[in-house]
Amino acid sequence: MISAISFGIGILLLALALWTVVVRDTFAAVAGFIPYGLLLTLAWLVLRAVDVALTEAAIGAGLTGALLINAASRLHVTEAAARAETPGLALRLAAGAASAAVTVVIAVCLLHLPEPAPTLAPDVARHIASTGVGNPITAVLLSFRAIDTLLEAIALLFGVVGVWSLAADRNWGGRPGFAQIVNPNDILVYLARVLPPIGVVIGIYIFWVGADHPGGKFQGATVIAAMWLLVMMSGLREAPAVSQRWLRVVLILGPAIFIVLGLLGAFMAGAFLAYPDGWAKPWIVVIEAALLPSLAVTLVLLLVGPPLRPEVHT
Amino acid sequence: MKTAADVFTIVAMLAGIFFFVAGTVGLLRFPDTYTRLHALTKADNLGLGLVVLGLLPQAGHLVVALKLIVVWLLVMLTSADVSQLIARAARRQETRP
Amino acid sequence: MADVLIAVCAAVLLMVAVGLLSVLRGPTRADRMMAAQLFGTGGIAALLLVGTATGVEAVVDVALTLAVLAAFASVAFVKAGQQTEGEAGKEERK
Amino acid sequence: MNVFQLFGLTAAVLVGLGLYGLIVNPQPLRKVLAFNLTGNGVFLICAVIAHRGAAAGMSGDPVPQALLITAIVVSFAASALAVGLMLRRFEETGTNSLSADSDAGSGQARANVESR
Repeated sequence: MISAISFGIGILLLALALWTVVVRDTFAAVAGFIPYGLLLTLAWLVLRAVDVALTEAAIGAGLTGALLINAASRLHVTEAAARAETPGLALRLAAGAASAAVTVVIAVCLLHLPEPAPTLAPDVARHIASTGVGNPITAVLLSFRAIDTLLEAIALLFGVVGVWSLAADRNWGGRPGFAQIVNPNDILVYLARVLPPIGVVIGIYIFWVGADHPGGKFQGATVIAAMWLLVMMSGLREAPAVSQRWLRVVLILGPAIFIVLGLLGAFMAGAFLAYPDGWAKPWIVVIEAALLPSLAVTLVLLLVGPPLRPEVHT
Repeated sequence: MKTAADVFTIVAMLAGIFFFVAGTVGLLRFPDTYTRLHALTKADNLGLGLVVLGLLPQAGHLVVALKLIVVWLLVMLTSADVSQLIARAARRQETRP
Repeated sequence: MADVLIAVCAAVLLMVAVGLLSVLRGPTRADRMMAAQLFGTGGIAALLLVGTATGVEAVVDVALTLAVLAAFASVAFVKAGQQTEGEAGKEERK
Repeated sequence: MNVFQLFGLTAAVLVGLGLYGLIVNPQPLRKVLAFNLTGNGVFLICAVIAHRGAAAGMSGDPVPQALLITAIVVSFAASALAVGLMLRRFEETGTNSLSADSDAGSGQARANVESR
């Protein structure tokens, strides 16, 4: 039965992917990409990767959709000109052949995966008790492969630096996004008043259960980030000016605490990012709690883009 | 007792499917954006509500059941608002010269 | 019971797929945005059904996340529409 | 056909489709979309491998799953950066084309930006 539903999901996934590649109108392609992200969430669930499903639900279905819809709307005027540059039939055929070849190679490889499947699950199961957390994914992210998570947090920070560096000189230090006119009776304002309190609670809940069940800081931070963005989009609050000190402190707080605790581990436990015996759980909780606001702010800043208006001093 | 719960689930699910079918038929048959939006947000929400209702007896835990209900309430809240927003956006597009 | 839930899920997914075919064709952008909305409801139903059928209790948390965020892209669509209107004011209708 | 093979094949086709779109479609935003398709295909392969590695009472190998979470977040950041670049270039030059002679129409667009 489950394979029947997987078949349906696979077909639908490919149909939507095909739609986003071949349809003429970019907005239509993006509109197809959003349900595609939601469908991917279903695929992760069928593949029993619940933590990944949660991440996809938050990022793929929520934030990426908003990012692309906004870009497609703004870039709409350039579309006709770009369409004229579509390469000729020969190149299209060559590209099709190359892509088909890649597909076949990957498919053949995947049908001949080694038996039995190599797995690290027994190793994780053996050592998970030393971390004090119950969710193996959290144990991997914050203990066994903590260096990956640290580098990811830093990579996201570089992403924000990259986005900010796109600001025009005259706008540097200013606010991202255009000035908005708020109509207090708008239904969007109502939504932005009702949903965020609930959303923030759900975000913190998902962060909190991450220790023992699917969930964690990335997913929780994304939900919180989306709530803040909703408030900004409704016009109730403006995006913060990028020169604000508190903003920058929150941005680096998570990675900084991560590095400090990692260095402390080098002294107390003999290796960078090693946790002293019996202290693993509290350290993990501290790192996760520090990363949560940093990640939320990082995601918000990535989505709102570079500053577009100079800061007005009042 | 177990069978009574299962029967309840199946009945609720069938009713839920009915509304999903109705919503899709509406999407296919209705002539303009507003009526399609109406079909989508009303029928599908009721469908989801009935599916949630059917899942309640299958939820192993009271907390899970409560969360299921919260999911439905949240979807109702957001989709009611979003349908209004989309309808207004469609109207703005229409009245533009 | 699991098989029943999966069958229901298949029915819901089929309906969502047919609905998608219809809304993605347009003609207006508002129609296309309904695709996100359609999957917001139908997709959550399918998710809950698959999760319950396969005994993944945490599926409710995934559904909660989706329920909070499903509206997000549509809100971005409406806002972007308002902004480009203010900027350029020209947007073809198909 | 089992779930692994099914999603494995889906993933392979996704990679191919994304690759095709990346080469053929001239619009940068569509290239970002296509690149996301390829990325998702790779993620799906990872998830299939993780699912095959189910052992020791876990429903999958947690190491690739944890990598996937990292990958999804980072790919969002990369997309955001790409979109930011595109929008900025459009604002500055009025074009969103990747061809070499696309800066022709930039004068008018720059006037547009200045008047804002």
